[in-house]
Amino acid sequence: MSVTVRVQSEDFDISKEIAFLRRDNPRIGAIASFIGVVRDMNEGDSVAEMTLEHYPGMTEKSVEDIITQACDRWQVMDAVVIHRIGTLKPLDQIVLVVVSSAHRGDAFAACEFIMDFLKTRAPFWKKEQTGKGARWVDARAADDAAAERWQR
Amino acid sequence: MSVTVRVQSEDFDISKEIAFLRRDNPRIGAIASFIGVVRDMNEGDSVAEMTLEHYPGMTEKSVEDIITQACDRWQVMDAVVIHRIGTLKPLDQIVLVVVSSAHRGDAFAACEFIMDFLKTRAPFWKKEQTGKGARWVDARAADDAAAERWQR
Amino acid sequence: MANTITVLYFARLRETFGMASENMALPYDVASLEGVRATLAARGGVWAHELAAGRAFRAAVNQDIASADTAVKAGDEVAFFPPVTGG
Amino acid sequence: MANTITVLYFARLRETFGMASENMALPYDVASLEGVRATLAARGGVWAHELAAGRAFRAAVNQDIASADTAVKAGDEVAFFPPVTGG
Repeated sequence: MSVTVRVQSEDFDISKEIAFLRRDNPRIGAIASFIGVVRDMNEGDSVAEMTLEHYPGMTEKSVEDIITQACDRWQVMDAVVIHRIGTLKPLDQIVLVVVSSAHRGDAFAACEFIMDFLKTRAPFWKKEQTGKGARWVDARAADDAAAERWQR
Repeated sequence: MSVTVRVQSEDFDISKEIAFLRRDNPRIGAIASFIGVVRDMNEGDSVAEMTLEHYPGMTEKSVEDIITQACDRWQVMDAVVIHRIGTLKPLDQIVLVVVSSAHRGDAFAACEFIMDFLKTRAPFWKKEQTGKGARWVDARAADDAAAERWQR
Repeated sequence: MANTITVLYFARLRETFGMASENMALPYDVASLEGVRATLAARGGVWAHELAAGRAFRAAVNQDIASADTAVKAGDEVAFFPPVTGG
Repeated sequence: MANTITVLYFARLRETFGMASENMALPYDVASLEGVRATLAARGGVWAHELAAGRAFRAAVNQDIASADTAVKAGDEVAFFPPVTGG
């Protein structure tokens, strides 16, 4: 089992990350992944660019905690989480989550769980440059709801 | 909205398929994907290789039907399904499903739904070469259960 | 051809029957998938065994998953196959 | 340093307070996150406003999400920040 957490300003390539995670392990049958992308609109306003701030140290720790929780709940072979920081523009990739497992149900559930908890627990903050000026993005109630449904 | 369904013996590259699906569309915020991989063990026996047979014509039609159902239930921007046929070995990629959406909940749900229905509705059959000889893979009750939970 | 249907077999059924497809004359009293199944099963042997009413096979008419009461008419493409195992 | 804690501010709070971090003397009667919050809020102005008990801020002690009753001792790293919005 391998867990990789990276916070970086550089872009990433999902094919390379999946190849690294698979490392010719023939027990992997399923790989679920998620990419978050910067959209050109948010809350009805056009977004020119955004800056991602984070809490160094706590970020890596909190994401590793999230992955550990996922591994306690599902059969996870490997997990990769990459989150970008700094200035990003529409169409840029923000976040990548990849989970491998023997079976697809575990891979899908763990991947979505990690994303939902990353959205509500990992210390990242977005500041958008919009047509109306700069603004910090507000936390979304929908994200809290998405994380909470795993408690049921 | 674009829907791509391909049945092919060639391998695929997830990065290329995602780039094609995104086509610089700045409304996409979320891309969920799944890769199925040949394992070296099944039902306790080592698998040397497998052959995938399909029903040409019906395959494409049934996968398009599955995607249409997903689009009726969730906000799907684009979907790509690639399923390989012919002879595959452990570590080979078998199937790729990629779904893009504005938001991650829709992308995850539609991607998993498509995979679950593809496993139970799309006319593909696997024949494995194992240490005990060749055998047709039996349909799994777990796959039927996975598809049925979407009816609830 | 006017009075025939195409019948396709896949995977284990293709191997067991020793054929991938055939053109079959549609008996005058057969108008449903169940009628086609019964006609084939009446051949006896592996046909009777694999297409027994309680067996776990699947069927399609004109490339749509079909059930026993699905209508079948001359010119249709009917397929019999095991439960699918792709993905 | 023996009697101080490091306090970090992020995102909107960092901008509003005009500082990213400070070394704060830990008052002798403060042993919890709530005590740290109250000490900072007692500065008045934006501090009182942003760290009012009912406001939607979050806090961490030694890089773990913390609640009002989480213990704080000299040498700890305490952070205040808005609800997270990454991913």
